[in-house]
Amino acid sequence: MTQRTDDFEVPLWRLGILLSALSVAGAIAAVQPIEFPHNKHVAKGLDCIDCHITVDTEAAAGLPSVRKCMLCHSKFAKTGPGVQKLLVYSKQRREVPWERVYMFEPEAQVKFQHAAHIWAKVECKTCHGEVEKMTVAQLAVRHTMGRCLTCHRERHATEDCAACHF
Amino acid sequence: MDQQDTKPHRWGMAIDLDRCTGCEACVAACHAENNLPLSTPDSAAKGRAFHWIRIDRYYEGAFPDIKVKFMPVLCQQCDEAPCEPVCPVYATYHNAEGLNVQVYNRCVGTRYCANNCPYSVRFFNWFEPVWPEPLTLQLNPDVFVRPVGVMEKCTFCSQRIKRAELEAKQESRSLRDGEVQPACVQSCPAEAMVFGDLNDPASRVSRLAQSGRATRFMEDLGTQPKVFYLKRGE
Amino acid sequence: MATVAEIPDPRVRTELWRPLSRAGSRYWIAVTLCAVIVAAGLAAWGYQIAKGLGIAGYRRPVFWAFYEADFVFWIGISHAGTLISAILRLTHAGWRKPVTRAAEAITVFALMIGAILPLIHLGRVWLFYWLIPYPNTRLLWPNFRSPLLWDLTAIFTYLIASSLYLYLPLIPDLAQLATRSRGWQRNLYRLLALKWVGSDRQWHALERAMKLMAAIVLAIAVSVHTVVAWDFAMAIVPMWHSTIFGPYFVVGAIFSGIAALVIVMASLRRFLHLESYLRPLHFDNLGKLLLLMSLLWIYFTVAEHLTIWYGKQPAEYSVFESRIYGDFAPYFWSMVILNFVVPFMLLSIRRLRSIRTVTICAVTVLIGMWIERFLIVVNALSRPRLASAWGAYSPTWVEITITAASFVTMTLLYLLFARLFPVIAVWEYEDVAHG
Amino acid sequence: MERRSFFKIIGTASGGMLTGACGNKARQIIPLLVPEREIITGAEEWHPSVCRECGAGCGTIVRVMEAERKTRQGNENVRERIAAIKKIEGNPLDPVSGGRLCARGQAAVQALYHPDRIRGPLKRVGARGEGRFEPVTWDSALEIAASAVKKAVDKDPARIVFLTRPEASNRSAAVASFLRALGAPPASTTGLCDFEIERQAAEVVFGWRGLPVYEIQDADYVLSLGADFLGGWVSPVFYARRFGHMRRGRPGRRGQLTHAESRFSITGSSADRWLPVRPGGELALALAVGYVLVTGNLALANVAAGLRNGFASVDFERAVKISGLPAEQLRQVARDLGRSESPVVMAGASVVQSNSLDAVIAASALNLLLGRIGSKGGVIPPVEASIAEFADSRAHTVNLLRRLESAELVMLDSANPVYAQPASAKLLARAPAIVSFSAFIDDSSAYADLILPDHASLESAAVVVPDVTPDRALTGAQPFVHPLYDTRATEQVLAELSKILGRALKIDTPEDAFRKLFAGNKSDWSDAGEFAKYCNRQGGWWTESSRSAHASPRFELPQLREAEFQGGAAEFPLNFVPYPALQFGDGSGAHLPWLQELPDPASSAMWGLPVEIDPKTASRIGLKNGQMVRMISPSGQIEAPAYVHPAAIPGVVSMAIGQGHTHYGRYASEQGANPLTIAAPLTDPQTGAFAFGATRVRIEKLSQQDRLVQFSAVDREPELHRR
Repeated sequence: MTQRTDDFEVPLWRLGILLSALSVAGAIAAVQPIEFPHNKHVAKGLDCIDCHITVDTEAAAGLPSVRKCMLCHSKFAKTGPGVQKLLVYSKQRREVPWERVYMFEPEAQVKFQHAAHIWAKVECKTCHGEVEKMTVAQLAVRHTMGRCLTCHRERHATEDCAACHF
Repeated sequence: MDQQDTKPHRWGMAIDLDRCTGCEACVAACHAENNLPLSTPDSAAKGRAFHWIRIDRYYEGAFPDIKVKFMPVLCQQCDEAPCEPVCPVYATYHNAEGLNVQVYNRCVGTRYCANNCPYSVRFFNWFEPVWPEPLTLQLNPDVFVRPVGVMEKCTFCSQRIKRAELEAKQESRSLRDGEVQPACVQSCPAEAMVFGDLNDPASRVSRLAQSGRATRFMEDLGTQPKVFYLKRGE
Repeated sequence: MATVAEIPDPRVRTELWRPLSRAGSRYWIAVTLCAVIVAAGLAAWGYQIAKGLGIAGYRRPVFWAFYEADFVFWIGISHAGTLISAILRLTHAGWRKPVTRAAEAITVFALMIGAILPLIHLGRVWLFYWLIPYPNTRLLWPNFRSPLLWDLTAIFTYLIASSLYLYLPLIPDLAQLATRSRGWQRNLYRLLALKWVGSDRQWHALERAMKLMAAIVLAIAVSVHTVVAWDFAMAIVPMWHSTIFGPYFVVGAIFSGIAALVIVMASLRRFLHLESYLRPLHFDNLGKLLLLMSLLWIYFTVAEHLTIWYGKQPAEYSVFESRIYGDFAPYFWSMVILNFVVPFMLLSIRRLRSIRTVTICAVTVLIGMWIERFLIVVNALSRPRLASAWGAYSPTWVEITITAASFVTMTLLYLLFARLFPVIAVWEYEDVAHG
Repeated sequence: MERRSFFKIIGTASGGMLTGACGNKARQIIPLLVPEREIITGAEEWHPSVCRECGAGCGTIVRVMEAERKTRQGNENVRERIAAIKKIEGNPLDPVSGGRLCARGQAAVQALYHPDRIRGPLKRVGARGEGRFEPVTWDSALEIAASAVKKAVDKDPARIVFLTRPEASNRSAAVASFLRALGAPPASTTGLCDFEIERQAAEVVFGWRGLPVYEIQDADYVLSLGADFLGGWVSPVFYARRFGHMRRGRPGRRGQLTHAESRFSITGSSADRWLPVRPGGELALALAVGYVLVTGNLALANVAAGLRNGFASVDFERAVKISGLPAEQLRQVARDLGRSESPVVMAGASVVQSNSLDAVIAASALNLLLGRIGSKGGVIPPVEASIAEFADSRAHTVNLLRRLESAELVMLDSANPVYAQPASAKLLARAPAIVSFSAFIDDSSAYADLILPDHASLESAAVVVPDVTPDRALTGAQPFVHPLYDTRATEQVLAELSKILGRALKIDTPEDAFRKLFAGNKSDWSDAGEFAKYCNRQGGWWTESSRSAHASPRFELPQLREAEFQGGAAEFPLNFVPYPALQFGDGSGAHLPWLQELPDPASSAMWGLPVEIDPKTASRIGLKNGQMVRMISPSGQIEAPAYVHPAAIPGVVSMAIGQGHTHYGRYASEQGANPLTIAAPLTDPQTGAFAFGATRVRIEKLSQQDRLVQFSAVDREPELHRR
């Protein structure tokens, strides 16, 4: 009925994995190679889908490549410290090694389909929080199976395990 | 909302034994599609090789009047699957499309389902699977690599079904007959295997399942398999 | 009744409490040795968890083997106790007094070992809690249709009931012990004695509780092993799918339980010098029981195999064939010799029935019953319905170590138990003496 | 018909996509690689390619998706996102594969990502055959190679031996022009799975160049004589598709198959009747059947008199005796052939005997007796090659040992003579110079002085003319993944070599080939560039062609004779039949783990192949499955585990070819035994083909029980087992 955000069971071994994953990723707000300000880009009128272009067509939302960033940044806003870093990547013809913020634990074996959720009119913020107010994306919503299932139940979406685990 | 979803699919397969030559193309196709762990001479000798589909061979008679019976055996996706009730954690269950699903991440590894499968099509991950680099580059990202301690088996290539269903949904249409093909069916040179929706009376597989040659494997056990074998003719 | 009344009251106390106050170096050597082997078993298990079940000898199609055989064996042994003591208690068999607690302790320890083996057999033991029904974030429940869940429920119920059943008759003794001991032991006994003062009300309540528990435990014990049998009989594996398995397993369980009891009693008699309590009469009576169970066992065995042989259904017959004159024949026939031929020869002739022969029979029966469990599990699985999947199994050092450790765990637990608590209920003698 | 309509669907879909009109259709065939294109996580692309595991030239499509590659650059572990090949399937547009593919073709992806691929040019440091090499740069490698070539050319260009794969392709064209420029003789093949006998016979009997095409999909009765066409003969996918159609593709009409072979191959298993002919008895069988056809008035009336008389004068009794089959059975087969509405005789030599050429000629001639040339369900001539240059450049089988004996320079391109004819190892060891282009250190490359590694076939552009095809065809592949290692396409290396040697060499790309094709085929395409693009996009060019169905028999029917065998029957009582394995072909597939773990159809053996022995012989020697035996022939001996094959012919032991590589990556090296080691060094005098079936052996039981790993060991069902 209501969204449940608390977890009653946090088995110790998983806590361990979580903690070590966090320590590797460097705390909840991942330390990104470039402090990408989501809020600035959204304020300029960009939509999520403008950069995460495959979100409505593919499983993965997609991260923009350096080439894509440079489409704009070779014309506008060429000076900021972040953009300077971007220029270095662009010159080296390397991609930015972004840290993942949202992911399912590998052992959860979830095949998440962004596209299917966009078609079902699930808003980005339902699962990612209010990214438009963030600079660097932060883990605002914890993705547990209970959370997925609660939403699926509310919307009468499939509850077949094979929908996500195969 | 989803008009085409009012009647769920019921996936089934027909295998024409009169066409099957035993060439094992399906076996290789399955390995390529489903990230089956590689065996080694040692692990194979210990009976730990994986083949979600295999060609059973039985010799009948004696030389020179000898025949061999080749029979591709894969998970029969039974409607009354003996593996399902015995799983204590619902890691294997029946879904709305009639698939006998194995949820790898839910499996705790009691292996009861494997004992109870009369077709012996279930395989257990005795070890964490390894691929020497760079063979990992071949792994299909649509299919999970099963970790140590879980059961696995043929899924009717549910990742392909899923892909096709999403594609159809995106184009707002229903699936066409023959649009979904598991890797084994796709590869079969003699076209011995046909896959499709048993709920659609016009599908090729439905028509073959109705044909006089169709039998099901160990039907007497009441497992209600969804793989139909078409007998060899004279 | 006459047998126990002869022992004067003060002697009973001294003799039965003696093991609690003294422990020689031999005792500690034995404890250390046992602890080392148990630790080796735990290490093997740890290695198995780290590497995967593959380091054991399991293979397709023998998905169950040693651990499951061990499991059934230990659950069987657990029937020693409770069942025997409950039957004897309910039937007021007087000679039971020196036997009951020894038997009840076997039950609890065997169950503890038996309950761990399914965990060892799991592919992913760290997720074992998924078998327990509790509300969780995944919004998932276990599958109550699975015999494994019935099994889990039955074993836990049995463990709780039999622990209570062991504990209740201990209370008067604990209260007595608390007055006699010092230090941490005194505190322990006092804590466990639950303020027992021996008032009439307390005695009355205890007696009622024990009677009730005896009845409950009897029912649970029968059902537990029936449920364990269903782990197999509910599957459609040839030679598992049999209606006879429930009673067959119960009979086998009692059979091996009595054998285990005989061995424990013989050891206690020897090492704790309880010759005047555990007397030839007890062994003679248990020997008769063993003989009866042996006859029952062979009846069930013949009944099971005869129908298979006569019916000649191919799938079942191929298992039968390998068992009677195929790869598994050596196991089968040694099982028949150990479980039937030897006990029948030694126990049916009164002249041959002695403490020694009864103990020998108990040992052969234990080995024979383990082989029976092994055969039921491995033989049937190695010959699945489809001949193309037939396979063989041989254990590795991992299963062997863990199996050995399970036996040693029993010894270790008994050693510790006998050191802490009187293995014969002292108050029951006093009861007789003043009543 | 079905294929044509599919063709249209895909054609328009991919055409639309090019103009950007198409949306995001996941499963689409995308043309060329844009070198620096975006890789979309989770999205799949399908590109057309061509399978080069055997000469059949099946058109394929390969699935390309994102993958993460881990490499070390300097001291750093680097992960990069690359496009990787995930799966190979048949190209539904291709007339040969028709969208289907055999196990070997599907496993080819493992050759690309094999952990033991050669990662750059190598120079030998160990002894010949030892397999120890050190890396060199391409520049110095090319220099060394060029000087070796120059030395050989200066001495005697005729003594340059270039061994290549059996295919007609841009590769064969490049090799041919390279050799022509040097004045060296044409390249040749090692000849195990080259079907030279069948080619020669087609030329003799019908006057055709290339392999005949059997229209079994329209036949009612097929007699296959020595052609294991479902196992690996000529074009297994092509014929398996046709077989399926013959069986159940025509409602109410089910074609019959009778298969004659001296072992129970999967073709024999699928046949309605298997004729267990004695090894070398195929000629006798063909002549005896022909005799019955002619004398029983079952043959056509207007057959050339010479041929008719030839068959009529066959000593039937003797032929029956040599074939080892009951006379009545042969008569029955002839009657079935004669009475069938559309019979056809498939003539082949999966296992080459010393009289195989005669046998294939005689068997092909049966089609003349039945009047099945060019008719529906009969045998039709090979299509005129789409690019004659490619077809002409196809390497042929020669007497390998004789060529190697005087070799000044040996060049190896996907050829493994040491494995195919182990006797050649001695000759290679003393060859003045050996240059290999192999992607793996195999048995023969271990002898090479220099290895200039080729790309994996999926990394290089290629155009192939299929061996057997119903239509004119040219199948092409583009590289849509970057080469993983510092390798170079052999065509390119040959061009560079000739440049160093001062001889210009033009190498055709697929695009060039398709442009050339356009010049000869002005169809509805306006310009050559568009046409080439179109061909590249769909994976090739196929068109129906008219063929002259007439045959010009100018031959004499071979005389009845027994095959020649090495070894006296008293000392070596058993016939030995090594055969190309379904999974390994001539042994070249053995390095791929998927093929190693593919259960053998006969014995279910994995990771090793057994000697197949009939139950009677086995019980006489006291053999059980897995018992090690020593097989001794006049040429040598090998040890292998036994498999008691319920359908083996008494007195005939057989063994699949594929194991026993000295070097071939981790999965094949030092695994099992190579049956060719003990094969008699007999050849067919006319073609030079290695008669690897012409051996007699004896078997000794060894004391040890070695590992015969079978996926399913029991080969009888329990009901039968019991009685």
